[in-house]
Amino acid sequence: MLELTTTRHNPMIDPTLHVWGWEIPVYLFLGGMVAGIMIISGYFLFSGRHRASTQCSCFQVPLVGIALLTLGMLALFLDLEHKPFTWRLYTTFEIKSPMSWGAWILVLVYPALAAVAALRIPESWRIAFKGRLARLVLFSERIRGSAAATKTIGIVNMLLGGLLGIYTGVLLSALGARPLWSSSILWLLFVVSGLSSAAAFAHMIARDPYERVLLAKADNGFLIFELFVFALFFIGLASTSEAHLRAAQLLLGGAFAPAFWVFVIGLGIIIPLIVQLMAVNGKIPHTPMAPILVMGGGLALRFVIVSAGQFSHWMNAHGLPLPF
Amino acid sequence: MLELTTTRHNPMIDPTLHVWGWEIPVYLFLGGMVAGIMIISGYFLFSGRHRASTQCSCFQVPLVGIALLTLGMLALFLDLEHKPFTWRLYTTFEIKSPMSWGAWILVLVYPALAAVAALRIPESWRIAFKGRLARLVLFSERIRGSAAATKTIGIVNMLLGGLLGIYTGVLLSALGARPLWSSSILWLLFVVSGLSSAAAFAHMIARDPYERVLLAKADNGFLIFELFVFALFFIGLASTSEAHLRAAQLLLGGAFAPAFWVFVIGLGIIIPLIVQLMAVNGKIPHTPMAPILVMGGGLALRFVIVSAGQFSHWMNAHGLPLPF
Amino acid sequence: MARFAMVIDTRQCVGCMDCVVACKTENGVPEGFNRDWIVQDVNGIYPTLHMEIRSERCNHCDNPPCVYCCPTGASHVHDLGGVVLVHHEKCIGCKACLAACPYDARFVHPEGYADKCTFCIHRVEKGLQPSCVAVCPTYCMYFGDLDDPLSEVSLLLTSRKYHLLLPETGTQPHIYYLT
Amino acid sequence: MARFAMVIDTRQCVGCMDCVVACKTENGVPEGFNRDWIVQDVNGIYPTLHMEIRSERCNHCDNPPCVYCCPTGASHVHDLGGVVLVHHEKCIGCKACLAACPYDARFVHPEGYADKCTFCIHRVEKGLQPSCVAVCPTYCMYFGDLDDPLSEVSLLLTSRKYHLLLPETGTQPHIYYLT
Repeated sequence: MLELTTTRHNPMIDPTLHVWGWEIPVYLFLGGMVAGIMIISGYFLFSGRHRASTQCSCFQVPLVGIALLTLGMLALFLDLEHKPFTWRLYTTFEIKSPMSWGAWILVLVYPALAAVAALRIPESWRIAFKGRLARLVLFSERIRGSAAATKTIGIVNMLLGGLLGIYTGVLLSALGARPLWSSSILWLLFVVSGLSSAAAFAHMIARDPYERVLLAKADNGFLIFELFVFALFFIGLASTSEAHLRAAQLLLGGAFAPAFWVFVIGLGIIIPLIVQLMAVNGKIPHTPMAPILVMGGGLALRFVIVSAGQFSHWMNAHGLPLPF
Repeated sequence: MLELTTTRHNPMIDPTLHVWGWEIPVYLFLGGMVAGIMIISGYFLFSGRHRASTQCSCFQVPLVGIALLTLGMLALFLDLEHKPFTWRLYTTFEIKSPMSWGAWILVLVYPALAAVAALRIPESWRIAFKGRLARLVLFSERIRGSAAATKTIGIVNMLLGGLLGIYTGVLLSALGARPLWSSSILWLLFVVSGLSSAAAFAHMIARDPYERVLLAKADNGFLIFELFVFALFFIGLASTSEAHLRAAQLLLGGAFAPAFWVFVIGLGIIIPLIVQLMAVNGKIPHTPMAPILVMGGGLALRFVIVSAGQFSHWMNAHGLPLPF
Repeated sequence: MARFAMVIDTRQCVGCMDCVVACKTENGVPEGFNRDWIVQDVNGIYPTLHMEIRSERCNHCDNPPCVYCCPTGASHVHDLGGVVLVHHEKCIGCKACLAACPYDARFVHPEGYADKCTFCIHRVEKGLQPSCVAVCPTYCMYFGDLDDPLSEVSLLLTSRKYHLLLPETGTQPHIYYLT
Repeated sequence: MARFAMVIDTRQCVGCMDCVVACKTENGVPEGFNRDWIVQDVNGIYPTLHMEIRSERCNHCDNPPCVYCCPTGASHVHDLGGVVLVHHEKCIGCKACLAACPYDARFVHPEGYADKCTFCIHRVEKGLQPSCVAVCPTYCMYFGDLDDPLSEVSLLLTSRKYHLLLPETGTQPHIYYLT
């Protein structure tokens, strides 16, 4: 028996840590998805797919990426408790702080996304702004004409997308005080989940039929790989220490198990995987249901990890095991 | 001060664990390299590169893979202390044992590699065996003619190669009693290192000039990614627990630091990366030195991880920190 | 150089909470918040129970995860005695430090910045003791410099058995509990 | 169902090593090998030192990593009392179990198989005590069934303070050290 009596009831700390509500999971999900968008559109530019199809989704998704990232940063901003001092993020670089890395990575991500977006100015903009975009259009066509330039933009987007995705995971996993988060594989889980959400989104809006199938197949690959990474995430936690094992059990059979199994694994991975496998094999038509479920699963993953992580703690391992 | 006096001096256990000598690192290196060979040649088959060049290295490396894997299994066999009972591996499947998974994966790996090798019977064999290989040659040509068959062989090889590579890492990381190993990212380190060794090897023997550059570029990518994974490996250990932090320090600044920094990072990654970056940019000709260093680094990585892992232990965290 | 630490004798502490009240008064800690607190830790199986009463606060660690994760440098190690402090006007309230602390020793001040025990550095700099130590009616709390081998805290740690809180997290805490 | 455990009173043990000798004799443990051993654990700073003498062996864990990692099923949990044993003729000598045990309780027998403490299951099945317990001259070792709330070991654990070895590794060991 272990009984703890404390006179402390600090808000957001007691009875269990709950410093981060909906804002951080939403931010981590959007950041991960934008990372996926950057990697996928960067890869399309790198491999020259944008030449194969004028409707290549690498021209459509970056603008959406900018919008989503801005939404995510808004959520992050809403979470800050001392908002007037937000500018302090940009008067220093703290090498040991993943959040500082993230703040500076975001500064680089915007121009990289904008560079992809600038490769093709939407027809509707040209009409809306009449001749006033002429220079931009000219500039855009010149870059698009240069294989070296598009390839470089592609590589930069893949690298920055990778860094962005990795950082969303390292942000949590560097906080060793919460055993569920201190897995050295969390970043991979978030990168793969971000890739699957991005592929799902691009698949949903893709106009080119070949690319639609390609993205659906890629998404299936990401989802299957995500299941693998989940398995390795849990094997890793289970073989780290008692505190980490108990943290894993929070998801596998504890308080967060229903949310984890139903929303993250079932509705977020298994069901859309089955639907998309049938779609690519031509058994059923492509439906937006699967991509929406995948994105919902990605969001659910961040909610479950952020909440359960705050719930997990080292004290569990301190109560002596009961002899009977 | 912490003083432990024990009357126990069991061989291979005291004063520190040293159950695994050279055999296991060699086996893990060869297994990882074969995994890389399967993924790379599988990808070439999957992407249809074997059609682009009749000298595609996907026809050369699988036979080498079979040879290397057989050498690796020989090393593994040499390590067994109760050899007459080795067949016991194949009378059961123990779902919680990574080694049991590995034993069964190896059974599947051989035919998969053989299938790739069978896609092109070496000219020298045809001459040596005269007409006796006629049926095999006919069969080989028929499979090579079928796009679906080569693609399937490619996918199977990528999947099995991935499993083989992952298992070589999980084998160690499932042993939570040794903090250095209980990182949930060790498998990725081993997979990436295996890929870089395999790419280096294929690059070294490649006959097709385009493919040589392609493989050198891929190898550079793997080496850069490996540095990333190392960073995440150490961040992960440092934020897990005191015992894991001290295990990381064994490599970063402790007894194994010279071997780690000189052979794994310096000679195994940085130097060949510089040489190969210069080679792909046409500054210097391709040299076998870089690939040999990469493979040496891969072997050194397994030696350092296996030795330092056996040296790392939980007791470190038990001595009370000195107040001064 | 000095390295401040606190040594607390759990065999003397009666859990009167004077240290908590003194801290709140001295530092103007807002209502509903605590920079220090009392834990009654009861272990064992009835009828053989063992109780330890502890006055807990920030451990001013040698390896402070709250300082490492801070994106603005607001959380920092003070020049004097390795005390972990927060620059209010640099803190953006991201709460990473709250999540990073295995002792849950930090909270968000109603004004928005992360707040916590300062070892009453404003008193220590004047040669006074931290307020919690100064008021303790059982004299169970000791504050001093571990770099001085003849200080009261150093001598206590060479003559008594003690334990630390969650040493396995690698923080190297600096509150020592005598047992 | 029974769940065997050992309770060892570190306040009675004098480190005479009779348990080690008894085990070697009873089980024919080869020269240079030990299934159990004595640890003298000295902690503290001079002149205030604290010593604990412990008779150590396999902890017959509830979560035995040595059983989980075994590729052939040679390492297994016995039907009676949750005792962890090794089938010699199934063991291939891969040594994964030696690496998996945080207590370093296993070794490779000169004949090639992994060997370790069996809680003298061959004696226990006949109603006898493990040989180490049977010979202890200070009567500091107790063996029994934790599933029986009135067994000697169960009663000791409800009336005395104890600690386990490396509980943080999650193995759920079954050797209890009274302190």
